Amino acid sequence: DLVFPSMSYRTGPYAAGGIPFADGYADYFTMLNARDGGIGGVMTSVPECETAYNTEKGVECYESLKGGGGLVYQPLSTGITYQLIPKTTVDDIPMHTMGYGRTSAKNGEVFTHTFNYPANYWDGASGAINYLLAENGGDLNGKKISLVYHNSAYGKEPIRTLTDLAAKHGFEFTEVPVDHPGQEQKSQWLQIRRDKPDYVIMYGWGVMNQVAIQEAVNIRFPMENFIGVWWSGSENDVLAAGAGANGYKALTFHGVGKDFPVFADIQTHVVDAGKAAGAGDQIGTVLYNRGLYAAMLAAEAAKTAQEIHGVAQINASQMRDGMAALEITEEKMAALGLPNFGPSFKVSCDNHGGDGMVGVTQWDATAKTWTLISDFAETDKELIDGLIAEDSAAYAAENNITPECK
Amino acid sequence: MKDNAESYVTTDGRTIGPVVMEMKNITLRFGGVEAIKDISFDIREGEIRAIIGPNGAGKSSMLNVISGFYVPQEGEVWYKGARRPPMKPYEVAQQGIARTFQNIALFEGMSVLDNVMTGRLTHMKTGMLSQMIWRGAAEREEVANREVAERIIDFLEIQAIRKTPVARLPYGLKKRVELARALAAEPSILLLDEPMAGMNVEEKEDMSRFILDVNDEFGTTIALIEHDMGVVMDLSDRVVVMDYGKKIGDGTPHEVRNNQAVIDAYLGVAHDEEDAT
Amino acid sequence: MNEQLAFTIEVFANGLMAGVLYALVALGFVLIYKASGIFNYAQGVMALFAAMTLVGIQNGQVPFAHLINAMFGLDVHKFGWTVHSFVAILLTVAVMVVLAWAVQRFVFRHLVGQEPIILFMATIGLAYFLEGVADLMWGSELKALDVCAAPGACLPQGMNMWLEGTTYEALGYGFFIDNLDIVASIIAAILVVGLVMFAQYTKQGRAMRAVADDHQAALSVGVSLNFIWILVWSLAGFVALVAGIMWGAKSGVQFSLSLIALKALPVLMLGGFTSIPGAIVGGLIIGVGEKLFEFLIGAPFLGGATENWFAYMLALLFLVFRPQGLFGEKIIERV
Amino acid sequence: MLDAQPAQVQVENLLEVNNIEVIYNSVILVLKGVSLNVPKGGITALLGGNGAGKTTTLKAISGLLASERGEVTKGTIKYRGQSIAAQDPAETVKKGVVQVMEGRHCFEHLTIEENLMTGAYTRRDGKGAVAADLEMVYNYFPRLRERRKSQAGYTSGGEQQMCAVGRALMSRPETILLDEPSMGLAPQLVEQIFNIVKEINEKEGVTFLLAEQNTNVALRFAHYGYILESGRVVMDGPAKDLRENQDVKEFYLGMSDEGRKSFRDVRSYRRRKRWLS
Amino acid sequence: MFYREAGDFSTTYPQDQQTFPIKFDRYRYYVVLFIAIFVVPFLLNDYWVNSLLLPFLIYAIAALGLNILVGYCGQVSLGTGGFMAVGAYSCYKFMTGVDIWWGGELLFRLPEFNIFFSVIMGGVMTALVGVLFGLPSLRIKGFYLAVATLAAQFFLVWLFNRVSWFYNYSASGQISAPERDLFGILITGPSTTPWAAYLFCLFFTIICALIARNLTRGASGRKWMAIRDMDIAAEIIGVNPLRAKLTAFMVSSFFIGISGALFFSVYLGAVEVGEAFGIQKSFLVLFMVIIGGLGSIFGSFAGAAFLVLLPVVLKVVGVDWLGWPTDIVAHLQLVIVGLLIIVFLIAEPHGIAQLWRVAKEKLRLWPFPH
Ligand SMILES: Nc1ncnc2c1ncn2[C@@H]1O[C@H](COP(=O)(O)OP(=O)(O)OP(=O)(O)O)[C@@H](O)[C@H]1O
Ligand SMILES: Nc1ncnc2c1ncn2[C@@H]1O[C@H](COP(=O)(O)OP(=O)(O)OP(=O)(O)O)[C@@H](O)[C@H]1O
Ligand SMILES: [Mg+2]
Ligand SMILES: [Mg+2]
Repeated sequence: DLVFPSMSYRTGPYAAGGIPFADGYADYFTMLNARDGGIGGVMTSVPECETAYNTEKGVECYESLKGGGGLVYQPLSTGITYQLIPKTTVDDIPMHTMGYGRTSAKNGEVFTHTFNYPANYWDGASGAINYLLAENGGDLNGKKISLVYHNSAYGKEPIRTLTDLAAKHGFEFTEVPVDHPGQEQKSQWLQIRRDKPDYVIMYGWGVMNQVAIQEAVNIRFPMENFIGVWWSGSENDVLAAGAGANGYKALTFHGVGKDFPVFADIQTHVVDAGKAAGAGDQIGTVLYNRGLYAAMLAAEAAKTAQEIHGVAQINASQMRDGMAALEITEEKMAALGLPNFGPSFKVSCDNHGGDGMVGVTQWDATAKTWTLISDFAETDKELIDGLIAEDSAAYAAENNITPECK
Repeated sequence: MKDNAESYVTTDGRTIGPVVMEMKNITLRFGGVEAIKDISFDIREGEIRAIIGPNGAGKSSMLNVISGFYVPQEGEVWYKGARRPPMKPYEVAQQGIARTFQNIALFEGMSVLDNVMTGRLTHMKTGMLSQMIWRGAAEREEVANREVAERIIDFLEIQAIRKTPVARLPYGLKKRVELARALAAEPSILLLDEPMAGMNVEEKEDMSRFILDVNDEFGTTIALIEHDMGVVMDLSDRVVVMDYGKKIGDGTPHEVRNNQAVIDAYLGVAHDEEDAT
Repeated sequence: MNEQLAFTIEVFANGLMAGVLYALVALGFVLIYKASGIFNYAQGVMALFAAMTLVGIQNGQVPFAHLINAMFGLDVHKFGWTVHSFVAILLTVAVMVVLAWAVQRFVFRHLVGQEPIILFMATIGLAYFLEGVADLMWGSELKALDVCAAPGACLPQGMNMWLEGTTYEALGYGFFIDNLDIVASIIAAILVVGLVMFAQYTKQGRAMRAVADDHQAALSVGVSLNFIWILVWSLAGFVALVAGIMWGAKSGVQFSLSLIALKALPVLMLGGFTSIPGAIVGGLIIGVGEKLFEFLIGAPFLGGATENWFAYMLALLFLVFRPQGLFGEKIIERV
Repeated sequence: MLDAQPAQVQVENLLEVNNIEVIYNSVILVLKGVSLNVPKGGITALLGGNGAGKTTTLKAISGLLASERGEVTKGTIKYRGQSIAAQDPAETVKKGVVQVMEGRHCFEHLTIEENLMTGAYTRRDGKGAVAADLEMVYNYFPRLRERRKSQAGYTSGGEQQMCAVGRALMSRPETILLDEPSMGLAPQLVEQIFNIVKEINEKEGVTFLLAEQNTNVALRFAHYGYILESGRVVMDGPAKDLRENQDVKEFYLGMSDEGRKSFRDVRSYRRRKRWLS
Repeated sequence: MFYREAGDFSTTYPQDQQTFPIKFDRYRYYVVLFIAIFVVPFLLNDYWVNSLLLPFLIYAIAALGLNILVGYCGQVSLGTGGFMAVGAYSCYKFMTGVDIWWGGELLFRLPEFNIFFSVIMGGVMTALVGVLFGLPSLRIKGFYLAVATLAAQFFLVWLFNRVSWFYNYSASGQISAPERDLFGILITGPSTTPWAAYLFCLFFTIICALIARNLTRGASGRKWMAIRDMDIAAEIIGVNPLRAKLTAFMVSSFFIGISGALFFSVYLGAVEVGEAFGIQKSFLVLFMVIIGGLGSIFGSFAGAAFLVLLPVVLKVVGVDWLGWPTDIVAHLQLVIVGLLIIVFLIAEPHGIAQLWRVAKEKLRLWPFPH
């Protein structure tokens, strides 16, 4: 078997986000097994382990799944990622942190076993600014932009990028932290009501998203000017606020909705066969699609690895090579039944982050759907690469790593 | 009355020393309630001093004043010839004043032995560091104090329950353990608040014997609150009588018993026949 | 009107409103503490459980569907009907009463006379249990909560336009107050008045306080601990439901709802564990205090997100001067 | 003086305890087969030294044992012929049996008056009757009237004892189990409390089962007595007979042939004579 | 019959005072120690160490510490998570060299401490912070104090999150333990061998247990217990309440700090304060203490074992053996843990330790019940 462990969190404070992702991840592999007979003729399996988004449980999961010969880990939590970066390196197992985790892991010379393609937090920040630039005819001078963020390592990620971008584009940037869990955000939103920023960017997670959007509705902050990162852009986050949330925007690095051929396959091979993961009611939601996308990328990387090494039953080390040589093109996606589902990108041994293309989606509260309103667009590479080089160099120095392409 | 500074010998041959503790014009109020009203009396070294009075007269409050738990609004406490400055209760205890409580105040979560050992705490001085290491100073001190505690346990005949958690003990034994704990401190003044409540005659006899022996052997000064007139009259050298916070009598048991005010307020008439020997 | 002043007043007013919401949660704690000396760790989870049950009933969800499906290979999810909010609330209250009975019957009846910390621990066990049951019963995904008297007449949310309009005309600055908060305040006021009357003027109220003081003695005069506890836990369950609705309307119903308990603790501490009015006053002080601090000092000088600890620090400060909280019963220290 | 009541030969037994065994914490065996009968309208005394098992017996009857992690493992307890063993204490109170617990157990935070009012919790006979009884209790214990607005936690030991007894009276019970009612009370009050007991017993026909250490008074007021030692009944009989019994005299009444001895003269600790075990 | 103490007589007080006065217990204790030190290290793999043993040992230290405070001294604290964070961050700073700045200039930088002393310093700094937050305990009691300690919890977490000096200005706000060795054997970092990490933690656990035992059987322990059982009476018989409480806070925080330091450096290797040392941690350790048994050294171990092992066992049974979906198992796990806590409490309110004691009492009498 090709083992793709799923470190899911279907309980705890973030269960609402964890469930669809885990379902999507599992369903895709179930479909591959049923439709294609696995990958390259080898069946896949997806052992699941519940982390409850808790670091210690995550470590326990990693250790217990390790025995099963997992090919690639998706820790799904920044905390767990930090745990596993050194561990996976030593164990020679690759890890994929898609749109979360340690941003500077993009530097494959330092972080040999961690991949964060197709986009990372800093791409998110830059993508949002780029989008706003486009909206404002390329000029943000004198505008005010606030960042509402989860007061944790994750939420603080974009600050440095945004500060630099503010200097570059001449907008005024303010930070508004929200403490975990973020059930009560009156002060923060009164502050925003007073400051009257032109745009608000949000890096939130869990209940903080719902409350923030609700409070934004309450103070009548125009939803079109409110952009969340991809972890603040699922149905969960907007549904509670009802009609008021109409027009809210969120970044993304993959397609939304069910309008892709692959969903027909999932319907026939998975749902109708009664093999859907979880309750089976999440198909087509943003986070489900993200799980599916992660699974697709993992499967493609496995295929690449099979090609490189010429064996069907690859191991984790070979999987890493596959990931490092992964290339996603329009044609490939179309062939998979996912045309234009995500940006096309190419991973290399020194670039583990892909090309950092980011799109924007918008919420339609009446139809209760997200729609992609911009293409997957470039981010400010120059600036981000500088930051990444700096941060990864610090990590390398701290841990006596000589950056090299392995 | 003899002069304060003078010692004298009682009829049964015990020496009563000079005054060690003197309460001067103590007044204690709780909000509107005046629990003690301008009371003065003294305690001599080596004597057994009883405090009696009806319920709510302020006896326990007086003991609490002595042990520093209540701070009187007015009045002074003189100890060993000097005015005692305001003090925390534990400082009073460290001066050698130990006591028992009316509503048993044992440490319910600990064994009898441990309770008695807490009485020794004022004597234990090793630092935390050597306690951590245990071997050496701490152990030596522990053993030395344990010996004292065991002596007291023997003395009060509670060997059999040494390791029993006090919560399981019946009321009477708890009182005895409390006495043991107070004695373990080897105090110079021992304050007893109704030590014999809830005991039958036989047990009271035992208890009396203990009290007398402590007084005899160690020369411990004892202040005693008790409602059993037989005990009070037999044991005490002098008696203070309180009523509604006021002192209504002070003197030898014989004097007090024949004091009309005391009879009216406290003893009642019905009692005489029973107590008559 | 001076802008800074206007903002400050606005923050103040919103602090009061937030305080009321905290107080709603704190009330449940107070009830149980007052009646049994139990510090009910499970109060937050009860709010979650109540809210989940309410939504589940409203939407006609099949309880334990996921478990049933997994065990018997079925595929049931919904009954296919929806229940009117009002009926659903009544049914939920009934569920909470059953819960109260079960708690009493299977837990606290066996723990009469134990120390407070042990009872506290039992409520922790209860919290785990309830959380698990709630998830198994209704699933752990996010659910939107709407309480509507009639279609279109739901719990109001969002800025009160009338207030904004009038203040704008009168003062030149339109104040922001959330409609939901206004509703919550009215409900809280009704609850508090009712509960105070109950505790102060009925014999059950007196018995409740007696039980908190001494289980055994209460038993010995014939107070039925069982009855008192069922009564009080039911009341607390009801209060939890109200809190669950108010908070759930804002953030949707999911696990984090149980964490609102953490916002209630400083309120409880400041108002006094045993005082019903204390919960409200404490809530107001904490609400205003933390909001003003964040607004005036926290955000400008300390980098923000100070509310969580500041609420506790503020309460701590009060406690140093009044160890039993503002309205709590004086701790009796006697020998 | 009281045992002179006409021979109660054919009285109905209200409470029958038959051969009960009680175990605490499922390991400590405390009562080893205790049987007793409490006749309707009588005053029955339960005597015995510290730790004999009096409190345990009373708690077994009232059902309070469960909350102490104790358990009646053998035997039956019947009230009016119905088994009340292991019953919810509140039920037992409804049946008319109320216990006054040893060591007062007042509700500290409630005022004296509220304490008394909780006593009336189970009553259904209207506000007026309760108010009248409150007045009655205040008349029995004027001290309580003075302190009615104080929190019970802040009253003196004796005041709390009065409060506990008063509280039991407030429930208008048919049977009262009194555990050491005289503990910590001033002598006239002891007498008074027993007089009240007698009065209520005679006027209202309330039945009493009282555990007492003050054997002397108890046997004067009771009709029948049981003597308990280490968990067994070692002797029982009409109070008069017990008072005349040599052993009882010596061990429980503190009288030898020459009459009552001074506590000071007890020179050695006496080994208790045991009837059994 | 199975469990005998007949024939065991103490003839001296030290003998009577020792940790295991009964021979049977003493031998069993030696055997356990022997196995733990000389046998277990040879049988280890990553899974056992990282998922079970390290958390068990480290939580046991924290539980010991909290037990001193709650179980022995009666001061309920919910600040454990915050105090562990102090331990972890102090350890980190000392590991990487404490830098002192003044007015934007680096005044000096301490040399990097050896990992052993870094952990100790974690304990020491936490002890100081603990004393500071223990001060209100003189006036505030019971659950009020418990809630008040949450102030420490929230404040400390906020502080470590906010002040970047604590995490050496790293971009992510996480701290990660660099590789450090002791006598050339790696203790921290990903390449550490399981047995080295295990023995390192075991050493601290044993030392802490010994210290806890020595303190609690002597004068300090009695002072604490006296304060716990009745603080007023304790004061009147001569215990200085402030000192007793503060020493309890100090010792307790010292242990908790050590455990926090180990938790970060040896066990996880990288932590983020809010996640690793949040309020849940405070509750978790408190649960361990109460379930294990308040006022019992053995109880701290039992409680830690219970709460570390139980979820894993349930998971293994549910997911691996029965093959149920993970979320149902996770939910059932909550239900079962909750039920077990309640059942335990009803069976024996004083925790596993007391259950064990009663069991021994019964065994001693077996086969005759009384
Ligand atoms: N802390 C306090 N606050 C308020 N009132 C108090 C306090 N302590 C004692 N009192 C009151 O002071 C009076 C004297 O109480 P105290 O306990 O000294 O009486 P006592 O002489 O010991 O009586 P007893 O024989 O019943 O024990 C009582 O009326 C009591 O209610
Ligand atoms: N909760 C308990 N757990 C264990 N043993 C207990 C418990 N309560 C009482 N005992 C034991 O039961 C025996 C009888 O106690 P009980 O309290 O009934 O005595 P008593 O006759 O009322 O004594 P006293 O006159 O001193 O009140 C004692 O040996 C005591 O140690
Ligand atoms: Mg008194
Ligand atoms: Mg008794």
